[in-house]
Amino acid sequence: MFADYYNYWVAIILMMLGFYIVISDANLIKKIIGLSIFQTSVFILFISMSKVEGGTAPILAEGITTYSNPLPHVLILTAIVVSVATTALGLAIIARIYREYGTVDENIIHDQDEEDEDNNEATG
Amino acid sequence: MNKKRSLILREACNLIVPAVLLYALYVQFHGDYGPGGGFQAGVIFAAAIILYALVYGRKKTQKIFPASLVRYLISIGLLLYAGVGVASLFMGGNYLDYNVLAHNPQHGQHLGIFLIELGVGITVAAVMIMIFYMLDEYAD
Amino acid sequence: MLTQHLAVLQVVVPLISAPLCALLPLAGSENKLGNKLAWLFATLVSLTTFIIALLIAKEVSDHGVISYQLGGWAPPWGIEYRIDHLSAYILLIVSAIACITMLAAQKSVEKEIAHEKISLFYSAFLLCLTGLLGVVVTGDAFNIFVFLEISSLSSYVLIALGNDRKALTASYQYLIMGTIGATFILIGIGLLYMLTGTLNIVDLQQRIPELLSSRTLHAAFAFFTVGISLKLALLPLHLWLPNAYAYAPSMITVFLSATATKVSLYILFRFFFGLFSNEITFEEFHLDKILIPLSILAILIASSVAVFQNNIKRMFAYSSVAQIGYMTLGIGLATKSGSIAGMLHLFNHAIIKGGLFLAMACIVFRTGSVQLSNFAGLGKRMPWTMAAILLLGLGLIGVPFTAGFISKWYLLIAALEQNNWLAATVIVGGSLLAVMYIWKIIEHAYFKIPISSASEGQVISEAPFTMLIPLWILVAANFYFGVNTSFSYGFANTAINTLFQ
Amino acid sequence: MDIQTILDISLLTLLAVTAVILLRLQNLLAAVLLSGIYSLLSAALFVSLDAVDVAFTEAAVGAGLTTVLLLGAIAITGREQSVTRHSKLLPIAVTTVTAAALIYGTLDMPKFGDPMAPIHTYVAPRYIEMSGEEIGIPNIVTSVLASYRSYDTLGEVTVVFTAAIGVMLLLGGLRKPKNKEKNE
Repeated sequence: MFADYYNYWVAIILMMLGFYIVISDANLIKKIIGLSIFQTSVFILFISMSKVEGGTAPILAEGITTYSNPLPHVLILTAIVVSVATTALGLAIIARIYREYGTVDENIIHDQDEEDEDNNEATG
Repeated sequence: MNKKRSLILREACNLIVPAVLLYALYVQFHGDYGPGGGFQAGVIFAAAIILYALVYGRKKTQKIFPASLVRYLISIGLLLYAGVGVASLFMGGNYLDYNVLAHNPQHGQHLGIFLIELGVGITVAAVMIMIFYMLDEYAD
Repeated sequence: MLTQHLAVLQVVVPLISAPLCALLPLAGSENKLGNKLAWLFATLVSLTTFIIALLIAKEVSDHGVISYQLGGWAPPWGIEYRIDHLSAYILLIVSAIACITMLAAQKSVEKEIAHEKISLFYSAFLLCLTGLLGVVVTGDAFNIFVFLEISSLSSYVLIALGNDRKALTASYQYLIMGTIGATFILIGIGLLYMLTGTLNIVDLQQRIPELLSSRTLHAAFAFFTVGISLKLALLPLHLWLPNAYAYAPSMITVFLSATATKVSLYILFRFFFGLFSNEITFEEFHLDKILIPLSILAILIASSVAVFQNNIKRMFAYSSVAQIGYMTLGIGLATKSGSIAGMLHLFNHAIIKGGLFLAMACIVFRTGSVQLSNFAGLGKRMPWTMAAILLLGLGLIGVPFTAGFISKWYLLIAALEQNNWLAATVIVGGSLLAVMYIWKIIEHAYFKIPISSASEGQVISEAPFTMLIPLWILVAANFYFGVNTSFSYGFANTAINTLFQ
Repeated sequence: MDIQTILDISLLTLLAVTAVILLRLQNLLAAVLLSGIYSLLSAALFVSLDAVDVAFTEAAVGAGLTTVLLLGAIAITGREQSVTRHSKLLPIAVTTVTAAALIYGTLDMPKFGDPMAPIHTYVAPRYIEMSGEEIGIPNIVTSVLASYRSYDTLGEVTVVFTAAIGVMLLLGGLRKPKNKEKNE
C-alpha cells in the first residue's frame, strides 16, 4: 500500500504546506511564494502519474520499448508557464501596492483601507 | 546599476554571455531531438541578456536591445505562432494543421514546429527581458 | 472557405488582434489619434466576434453541433472545438456585451486610463475576450484551464488599473483566490485524466459512468466544483468579487460583471450536465444538498449586505453575488425546468447588470463619484441615465414586462414544481430586498436636494450620447426580452434539452 | 528497494523538509532562496521520474526566473516581516479538509508506476507509437506540445503575452506626473 501511493501522498502533503502558506501568511510576497510551492507540488502529482515502471524518458530511441507517458509532461510544461506568468503579474501588483501603501503586510493594508472608508463616510 | 564594475566581472561576463546565448540557440533548435524547445531557449536567452544588464547596467543594454524593439518582439513572436495557424487555413487545412504547409506531411510538420517554436522563443525571451526592464526601472 | 472555420475564428480573431493592437502605429504615445485608432480597432474586432457568434448560432440551429479538429488531429488525440446550443448561447451573450462595452468605452476609458497606456489597455481587453470565448468553445478539459487563465490574468490586470488604490488590493486578492481556484480545477482535471486517460469532454462523459464507485472520481468532482465556485464567486467563496467590481475601471466592471462569472457558470453547466450527467451529479453525489442552501444563503446574505452599501458600485456587486445565487439555485433544483430558468437568468442578468454598471460608468464620467450621497439631484441633472437606472432596477427586482421578471418567474415555477417552498419564498424575498436597495438610489436621485457645496463650481450635465445609446440599447433589451421570450427562452430551452440527453 | 525508489523517497523527503522550513521562516530573503531550492529539488525529482523536459523547464523557470523575479520584488519592497494576527485555526481547518479529500481520492488511484493504468493504455500510446511516423521527430514531448496539442501551446504563449502586457500596464510610465486628479 505505502509503496503504491507514497509519491501521491507526499505530493499532497507538499501541496497543503504551500496552500497553508497562501491562506495563513499575512505577507503578500510570502503568499506568492506559497502559491508557487502549491502549484509546483501539483506538478509533482501529475508527473508522478506519468511514470511507468521500467520506462525511460519519452524520447524515441533504438531498442527501447517502454516510455513514460508524455502527455502529463506536456500539460505540466504549459502549467509551469502559466504559473510563472501569474507570479510575475502578482509581483508587479505587489510593487504597486508597496508604492501606494508603503507596506506589503495584509493587516496594515487592511487597517489603512478601513481608515479610508471612515474618512469617506465622514466627508461624503 | 551604473557603478563601475570590476574588470574581472566584466571579463567574465564577456565570456559567459556569448556562451549562454549560443546555448540558448542550441536549445531552441535542438528541441526536436533532446529536451528543450522555444520556451526554455527563450528563458536562457533572456537570462544572458539580464546578466549582461546586471554587469553593464540597463542603459547600456538598452542601446543594444531598446525597450521599443523588445516591445515589438513580444507581439511578433505571438503573431508568428498564430500566423502559422492562419497560413494552414489558407492552404486548405484546419487551424495549425502543419501537414498542408509543405509538399509532404512530414516536411510540413517539421516546418510548422520549427516556426512555432521560434515564435515561442521570441515572445518568451522578449517578455522576460521586458519584465526585467520594467522591474529595474521601477526599482530606481 | 471561412464558414467551416467559424469555430476557431471565434477565438483566433481576438487572439491575433491583441498583439496587433499593442503594435498599432502611434500606440503608446500620448497621441489622441493613436488612442482613437486603438479603440476603433478593438470595437471592430468585438463587432466581428459578435457577427461570428451570430453565424455560429445559426449554423448550430440549422445543422446541430459543430465539431472542429485543431491541427487536423482527431480527438481525443488532438484538441477539439465543440459548439452546441449551450456554447452558442453563451458566445452570443459574451460577444454582444463586448460590443456594447466597446461602443460606450471610448470617452470613459480616455478619462480613467493614463493616455500612454490606452492601446495596451485595449489589448488586455481583447485578451480577456479571447480567454472567455476560448473557454466556451473548447471541448477539451485542459484547454478550458489554459483559456480560463488567459481571461483571469487579463482580468487581474484590468481591475488593477482602477484609479483608487484599493483597486490594487482588490486585484491582488482576486489573483490569489482565482489562482487557488485554477489550481483546484487543475487537480480536478488531473484526477479525471488519471482515471480515464483522456481529456476530451465527450470522451470523458462516456467513460465516467463505469467509474462511479471510484473514490478518486468523487475527489475530482469535489475539486472541480470548489475551483469553479471560486471563479464563480459562489458564497462563501465570493470575497474577491465586491471590491474587484467596485474599484475596477468603469467599463471593465461593465464587461466583467456581464461575462466573467457567466462563463464560469457555463463551465459549471458543462461540467455537471455535460461531463457528468444530471443523474450522477444529483442522484449519486447529491450536490443539491449543498448547492441549494448555499444559493439561498447567497441570495439572502448578499442582498441584505447590498442594502447597507453606500458605494453604489459595491452595492451592485453584492447584488451580483445574490443573482449568482439565483442561477445556482436553478441548477440545484436538479430538473430541466430549473436549469432552463437558471440559464435564462444568466442571459437576462447579463443585460440588466451590464446596463446598471454602464449607467454607473456614465455617472462616474460626469461626477467622478460612486457614493450614494453624490446621487442627490441626479434625477434632474442626468435624467436619461437615472431613468435607465430606474428601468433596469425594475428588471433587477423582477417587475412584470422586464427581462428579470421572466427568469424569476420560471425559477419560481421550477421551485414550486419540486414543492420547494423555502426556495420559492427566498426567490420572492430576494426581490423585496432588491426593492429596498434600488429604492435607496431612486430616493436620493429624485427626492433629495443636493448639498450645495458638492455642486459648486461645476454643473453636472447628462452623459455623452456615445455612452447613452449603448446604455439605452440595454434598457430596450431589458423590455424586449421581458415581452418576447421566443429567442431567450427558446434557445435556453433547446440548449438545456440537448445537454440533458 | 531499488535505487530509483530510494532516490525518489529521499528527494520527496528533502522537499517536505524544505517546505516545512519555508513555512516557519520569518526572513523573506531566506524564504525566496529556499523556494528556489524547492524548485531545484523538484526538477531533480522530475528527472528521476523521466520528465526531462519538465525538469529542464522547472529548473530554468522555477529555480531561475521565479527566484530572480522574487529577489527583484523584495529589492523594491524590502524584507519587512509580517506578524499574523488572525487565528490560525481556519487555515489549518481548510488545509486539513482539503488534504483529507485528496488522500481519500488517492485510495482508488491506479498504483504508482503501473503500466496498465488507464492513462498509459488510452490516448498516450498513439503518441508513443505513431509520432515517429506522423511527425518525424524523436522527442515525443515536443511532438505532442508543438503539434498534437499545439493549440494549448498557443494559449500558453498568449498567457505569457498577457503577463507582459500586464506588467507594462502596471509598472510602466509611472514617473510621469498624473494628468488627472482622483475625484472624491
